Amino acid sequence: MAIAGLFFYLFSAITVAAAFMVIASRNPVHSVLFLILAFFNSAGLFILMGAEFLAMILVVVYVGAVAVLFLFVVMMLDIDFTELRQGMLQYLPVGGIIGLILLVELIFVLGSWALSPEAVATIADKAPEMANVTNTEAIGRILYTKYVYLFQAAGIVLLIAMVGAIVLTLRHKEGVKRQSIPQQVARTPATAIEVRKVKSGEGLS
Amino acid sequence: MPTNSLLTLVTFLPLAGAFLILFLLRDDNETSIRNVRYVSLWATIFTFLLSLLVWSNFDPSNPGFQMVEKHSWLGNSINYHVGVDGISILFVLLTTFLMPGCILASWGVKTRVKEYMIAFLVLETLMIGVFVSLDLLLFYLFFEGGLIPMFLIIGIWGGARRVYASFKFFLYTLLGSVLMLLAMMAMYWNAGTTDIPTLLAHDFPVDLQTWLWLAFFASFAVKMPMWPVHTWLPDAHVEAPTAGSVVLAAILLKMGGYGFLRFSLPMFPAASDYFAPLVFGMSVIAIVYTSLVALMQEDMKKLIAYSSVAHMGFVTMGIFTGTVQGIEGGIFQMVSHGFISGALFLCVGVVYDRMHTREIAAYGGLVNRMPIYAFTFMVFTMANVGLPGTSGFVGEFLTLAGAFKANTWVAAFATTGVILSAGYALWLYRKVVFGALEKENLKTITDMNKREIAILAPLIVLTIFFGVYPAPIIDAMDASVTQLIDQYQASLAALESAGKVAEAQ
Amino acid sequence: MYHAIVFLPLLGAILAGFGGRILGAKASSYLTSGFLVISAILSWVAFFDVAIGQKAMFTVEVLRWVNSGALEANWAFRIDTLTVVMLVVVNTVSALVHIYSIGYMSHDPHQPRFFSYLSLFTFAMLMLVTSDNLLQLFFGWEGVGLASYLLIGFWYKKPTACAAAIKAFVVNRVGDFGFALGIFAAFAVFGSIGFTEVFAKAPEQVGKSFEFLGMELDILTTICLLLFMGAMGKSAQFLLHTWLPDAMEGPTPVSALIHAATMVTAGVFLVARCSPLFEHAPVALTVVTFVGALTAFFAATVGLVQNDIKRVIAYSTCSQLGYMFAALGLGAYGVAIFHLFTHAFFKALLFLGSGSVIHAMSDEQDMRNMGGLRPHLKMTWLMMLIGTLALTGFPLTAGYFSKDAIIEVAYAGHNAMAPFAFWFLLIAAFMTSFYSWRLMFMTFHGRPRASSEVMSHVHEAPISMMGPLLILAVGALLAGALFKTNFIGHDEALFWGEALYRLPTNKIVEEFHNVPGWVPLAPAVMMAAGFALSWLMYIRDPSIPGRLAQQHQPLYQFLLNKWYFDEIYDFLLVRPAMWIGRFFWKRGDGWLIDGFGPDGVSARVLDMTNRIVRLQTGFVYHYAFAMLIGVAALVTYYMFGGAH
Amino acid sequence: MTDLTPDLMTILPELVLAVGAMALLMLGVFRKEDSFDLISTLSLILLAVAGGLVVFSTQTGETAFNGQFTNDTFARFMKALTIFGSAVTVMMSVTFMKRRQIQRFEYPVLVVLATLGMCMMISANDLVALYMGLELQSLALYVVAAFNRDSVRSSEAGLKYFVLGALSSGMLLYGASLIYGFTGATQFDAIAGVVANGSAGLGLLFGIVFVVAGLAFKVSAVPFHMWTPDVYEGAPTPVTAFFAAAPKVAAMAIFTRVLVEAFPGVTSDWQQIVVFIAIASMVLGAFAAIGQNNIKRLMAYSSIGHMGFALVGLAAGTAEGVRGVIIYMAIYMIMTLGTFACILAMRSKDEGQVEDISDLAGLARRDKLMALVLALLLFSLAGIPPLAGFFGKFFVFVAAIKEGLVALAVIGVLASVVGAYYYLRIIKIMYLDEPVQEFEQTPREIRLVITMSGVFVLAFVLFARPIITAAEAAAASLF
Amino acid sequence: MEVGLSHYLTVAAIIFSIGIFGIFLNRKNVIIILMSIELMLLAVNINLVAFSTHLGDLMGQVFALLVLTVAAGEAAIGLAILVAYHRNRGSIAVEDINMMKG
Repeated sequence: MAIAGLFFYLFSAITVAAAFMVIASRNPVHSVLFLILAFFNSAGLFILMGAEFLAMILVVVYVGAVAVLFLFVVMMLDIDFTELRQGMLQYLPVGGIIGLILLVELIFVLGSWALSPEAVATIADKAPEMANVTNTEAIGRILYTKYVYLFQAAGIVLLIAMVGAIVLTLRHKEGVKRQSIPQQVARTPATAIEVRKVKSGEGLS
Repeated sequence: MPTNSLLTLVTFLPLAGAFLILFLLRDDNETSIRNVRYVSLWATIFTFLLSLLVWSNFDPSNPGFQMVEKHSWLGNSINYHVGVDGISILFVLLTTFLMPGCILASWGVKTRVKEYMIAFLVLETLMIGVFVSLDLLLFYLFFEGGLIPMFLIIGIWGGARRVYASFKFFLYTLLGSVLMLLAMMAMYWNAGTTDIPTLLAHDFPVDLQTWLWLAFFASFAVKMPMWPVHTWLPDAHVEAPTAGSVVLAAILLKMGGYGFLRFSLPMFPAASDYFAPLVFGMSVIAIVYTSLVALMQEDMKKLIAYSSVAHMGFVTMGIFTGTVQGIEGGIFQMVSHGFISGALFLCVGVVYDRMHTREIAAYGGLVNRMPIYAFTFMVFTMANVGLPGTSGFVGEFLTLAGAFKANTWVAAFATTGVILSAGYALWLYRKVVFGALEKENLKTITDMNKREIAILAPLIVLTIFFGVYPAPIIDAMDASVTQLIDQYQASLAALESAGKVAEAQ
Repeated sequence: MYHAIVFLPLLGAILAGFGGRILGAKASSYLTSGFLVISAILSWVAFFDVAIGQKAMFTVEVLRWVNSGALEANWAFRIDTLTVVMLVVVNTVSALVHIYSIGYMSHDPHQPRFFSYLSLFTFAMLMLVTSDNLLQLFFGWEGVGLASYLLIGFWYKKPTACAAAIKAFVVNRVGDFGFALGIFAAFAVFGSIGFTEVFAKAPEQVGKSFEFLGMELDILTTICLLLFMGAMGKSAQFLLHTWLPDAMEGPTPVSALIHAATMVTAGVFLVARCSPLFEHAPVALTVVTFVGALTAFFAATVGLVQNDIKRVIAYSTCSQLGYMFAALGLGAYGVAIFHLFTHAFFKALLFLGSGSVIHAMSDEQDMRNMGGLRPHLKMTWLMMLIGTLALTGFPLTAGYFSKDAIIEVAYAGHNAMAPFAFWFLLIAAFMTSFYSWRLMFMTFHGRPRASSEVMSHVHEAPISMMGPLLILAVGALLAGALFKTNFIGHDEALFWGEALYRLPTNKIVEEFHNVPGWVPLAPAVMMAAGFALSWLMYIRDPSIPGRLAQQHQPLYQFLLNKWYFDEIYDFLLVRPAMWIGRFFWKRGDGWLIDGFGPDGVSARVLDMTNRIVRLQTGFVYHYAFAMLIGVAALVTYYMFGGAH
Repeated sequence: MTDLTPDLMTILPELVLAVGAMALLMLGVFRKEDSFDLISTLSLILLAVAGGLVVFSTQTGETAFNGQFTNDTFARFMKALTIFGSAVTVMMSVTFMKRRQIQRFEYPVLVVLATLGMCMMISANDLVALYMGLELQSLALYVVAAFNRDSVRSSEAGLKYFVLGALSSGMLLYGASLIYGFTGATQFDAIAGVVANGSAGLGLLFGIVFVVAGLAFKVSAVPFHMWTPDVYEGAPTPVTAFFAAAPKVAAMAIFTRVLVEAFPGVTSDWQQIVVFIAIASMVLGAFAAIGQNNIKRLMAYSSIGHMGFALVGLAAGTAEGVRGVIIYMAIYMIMTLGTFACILAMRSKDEGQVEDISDLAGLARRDKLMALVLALLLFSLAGIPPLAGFFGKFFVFVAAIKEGLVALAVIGVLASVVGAYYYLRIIKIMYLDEPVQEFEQTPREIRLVITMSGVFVLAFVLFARPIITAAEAAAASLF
Repeated sequence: MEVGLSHYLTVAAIIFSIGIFGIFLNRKNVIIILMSIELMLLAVNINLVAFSTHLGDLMGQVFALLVLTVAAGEAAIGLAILVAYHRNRGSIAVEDINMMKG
């Protein structure tokens, strides 16, 4: 258990530090990289808590997809790093106070967490013993049955994301030649060939 | 019974006229506009004739509500419920009587005639509705709804500062009445109904009464208007077109007084008794203060507007004396003020139509060219002063007689209004009508034409008739007022004995 | 019959007023005059029937009027001796004035209107004197006020006339303020405003007091004083007299009818009518005496120096009204009414006579521009002479009986003010004589001071004007002698019947007949002295008045400016009222109420709007900031105390 | 494997929307050019079908998918309203989008998908289902806000909406996680069971605060309203109309459901939050709107204020209060649609689409019908009887007064007076000022919306009874 | 020293606060704000998983899974809007996103 404790502190310290660097670093590329670091370490925390499946998903989805997307956009937009953070500290005092108040209150309240006796009865999906089924299988068992509604909804969310991204960014630029196989196939001599009489000495115009 | 839906008919007939104009007369040519005028006139005249039918069916010896009509409306015991008693029927008749005159007085309106007439017809429906409704929510609907057409009337067809005046009018009155709306809701929960006859019999807890009374007061005091919430009135009057001023002074102001009689006094007797000194104070200040202010006015309409405030001071004072004379005088004063102030604004309108100014200084010596006008104006000036023999006197006298019983200070200060009103009214008359005709542009002014005479003649007749023989009005309301006072005194007595019992314990 | 007496003038007024343009000037003037003559004749019939015939009081119901709860006031005529005496006075003088006006107003383009007003006035006055209750009396009271207003302002082109008309109405309203309060008080105390009920209940209230304006006051004294305040206004008594001289702006027949014979005596009538109340309120009576005597004296002093012929007579009227009130205050109601009766004749005569003079002088009213008219206006001179004799109390003329009786009453009176009243009235009698003769001398005697052009036009009045003068002159000479016995003499009690009420202890009528011998002589001496002094100053040595005025400049100015009442009122009341009005308007309504009310609120709303709109900076982090502050605030709120 | 058919029958309208949307999407993709009209029409039909299924469905009070989805009367009423609102906005969009050259077929599909999200949200009976529905809706809305992607304003609107929306859903989620942690449940009735005895711990309260913050963002209640004016102004006008109508109804519905269904035991606790944001919204909405010149921005503040009024009913926390909220939202939605139809009709002959209030000057001379209806709508929005808007206010304040929330009610009505000022100002400009612009002929469908909304606000007084009864039944189903 | 639920919750709270901090301290560009939001979602996920393990309830993990999914979609849309904005404006500096205000 001591090792688990040690790892907890290691992971959480790195996560917090990385999270801080995300917002504090000058270069957005660095921010993204710190974000990835934070995700990796949280995945470690997940494993410590026994949620291996989520830990894997976190790495795959976040690091593999989201963070890369961020990195891609940051580089694509080619942001000028020199015009940075004038007056960033202008709101530091008041923002800091508010953030701190919120933090202290949250920690205070969360530290005193206690589940009321009634709540125990409400547990919807008792987690099966780890020995019998893996975490992944347990989730799989309920995700496609009991929570199929939510699962499908998640699908539609992704559909919207896709449609939205296309609507907002896809452009058919004029003057750019594209290959159109149906068009190519559908070509007939009538459309492809034009026969002209050329008067001598004048050439084609 | 044929009278069953008579009141509904009277109430909504003008609205039907408005729809007729809206949908059938769509052209903008000269003929169409003339038709619009005639349709409006006939609509109001028919309404008046129908209301005479109401009058003939009315039984003055019955103090309760008559010609009652009740339909389910919103559920939750909120119903469409209308009826008249001795108090409200007078205001219904006042409204229907004055409206044809208003339409006639607007014959000269040239711009947007269609909208103008629609606004007036809608306004008439809403005004009659206020007086016949026997359901709180229905009452409020009509009460507040009147703001819309009046806002447009002042705003579109008004004078130079019409925007300021219309906004002030609208927001001021709205502010007062939203508080009343909250009070109505509280009454709804306390009594479980919005039915006025039921509420009249309901005993509200004394501490709740205080708040309800204040909320209602906020609305009615503004509408009345009482000092110090009167300042919207001079502006509104000055800027409104003639017929607008007439409606405003003659009918809309009466809603405040009617509200006091229908709600404050019978429903919150303890609070009315408790706050009576406050009302007296405000009334007396209104009478003296606004009379003095009226002395200094340079604008004819403004002067009459301030005098209206003073006259309404008599009404509130009379109502809250809780005496027969005070209340009957208050009602009578309202009715007669309806004729008189309406007529005075019409008189101003007559010269305004000719000279396009309301500056007192711009006139003088009109009697030389306009003897009929001078006579008419004289009659109403004297009625405004409260000369015995005109209807203005009866109400003023009765309210003062009632007030004297309640509080001699109040009566004494209020009576000074008699002196001051003579001062400003005669001063106005002298400046406008008397004197030599010296101003060049007045030298060609013409006397009242047939239409103007037709509008004002009935008013003259009624002003003098009710001054000499006020019995029709007083008899009509007597039973209802007596019942109102009996109940008021009874609940006060009950409260007092309850208080004594509590003290003994 | 009584309907006819009262309503014929109204009918005339309506016909002349509305139909004047159709009827024409002549027809309407004849019509109204005709109605009035009928009315007058009927009045005399009634007089003989009721007063001389000693009929008991009865009422004639006409129409319901104001009936509200306990308050019942109907249109009705209360007919008793007092009423018929007043009917006679009013209708007779009115009829004569109507007839006189046919000639006097013949050049005026607005005759129908004039006659309509005159008839209207007569109607209102008749309503007043016949009233059965305080409210109808108030109706008449205000009605005559209206007619007076209209007639004073008849020549509406003259700014002074308009101003005088308004002044008359407003000052009267000041009196009416008290009168109205008196009615309210009577209603509050007696539960009725009908004379019969009120008088019946009056004895019950003796010595009782009630709360009025925070003070505990004796009921009857308060009511009587309030009513008397009305009387002071209408009868131009001291403090409320200022309107009467200015009222001379109206046509002269109007002055004769309204401001000499009838309307101004309404106050006297009121007190006499309410004698059952006043009798129980000795304090009030004392006040009445004092005010009456003071007015008699004060008006006479002012009359000494006035130069406008009509104003002199106006002040004289004022002074004579003071006599009447003094008599009323001493409990001698009959004497007061008698003086009212005789005064109506000779004062109307004087006014109409002066009207003739003015007519003859092409509307000149200043006596300094007259003089030496006697040769041209012999008849008028004679009439005026008779009037003057009657006014000054020349033996056997009407004034001799009535006025001297008042002085005797003052001597015999018992209340605290009686001695004061006696001496003041006596001195006033001297001054009366002086200014009356001064008027005669300045107008008719001496050198003509008018321009020759005016003098060339001087002519005697037509017969329509002279006829009424003659009749009045007869009255002025004989009315006293004829009716003395009935009014104040031997048959007094029978004549008045129930109309006037005196306490059993009030024996003034017997007492004043038994005053020491020098007392009846004193007025005659005063009259003679006044005549002599006047003759000395205006016939013998016309330079004296100028020198006197020079020597006593302050006093002269004081009197000439009528004790500076107009100026004082203007300073104390009119200007402050206007200043306060302007202050309330601009500062109160404009600055305070609107400034802190609607306008102020809307300005604050706009300030607020600007501030809120500035919060919407457009920066997304500010928006997020707002959200987070909101959450943090709510969380903190629950953390500390808000939750439970 | 359990039989899913009953569950699927229960969510039939949603199913129709989802499947239909995908079908339309494919149709659009394959038809390539110029399918905007077709897809719009089909979307309308789709929405009509879904709406019909909601209205005429016979089953009531049923839950599906282990209680994650509920189809009670309340849900059906609000869904019908939402679908109606979406349909009207789709109808109003057609001409505008074409004139703006952004007639892309994805637009109606996205609206349909957003509507689907709203329906799921309204029917959610579980924090997770709520979150999914909310995100479904939000993502679609982010996209349509930025739909005019070549306009700086439109994309700025989208960006702002997105950033703040994401923040708000983050807060909502955090709150949801707290509630889950402190009650061990995500389903509303289970949560209600835990907190039934009124002993909400501080942790749970924090959870409620965060959830309320997230939901308040969606209804744009102060202080979570800041996005509203900018997004309303920047987004294409039909999109703004859409934003102001259907999502508000849906968000208010779920707001109500969460608080009433999940936390009935701690009403007095969350009541304080709602009172606070209601007051703040009413006051800010009234004051800030006065300073606006852009009519869309003005409508944004107006809708902030209106949400404040609706929340007054919620603050009462009773069946009457919820009834008030329902009636208010129904009336509000129709008034808003009508007003936006008028705004869409503001197409100047010289300058194209205009948005300044001053452009309405003298409208009463140019287009009497539109001026009349707009005036009626504005008076109604101001809450002047006998127009429909008054009844909305009446029913929420009645509930508040009954619960003794007098201060709230007084502040509310005073704010409504201040608010009346800026509505009056528009009326003044239309009726009192001299005309400056000549507007183009209004498209038929917009004219239809204008007319119908005018008739509705006028005639509501006569035919209010069925709506009130239905709202009453809907409210009752939550208790 | 036992590592309990509250430790995880505290870590989550700190990360959440950093996320919040990042939103309004940042004026560089919008991407950082988006990343801050991702951090907040991460905190939520830690919370959910922690509660889930502690309660022995798998619901929390399912919730977290869905949050992850949605967050991915959200990120996609957000970046798409960002790209569209950048095309129009040529900048994504937070200070520049200020066309509409008041």
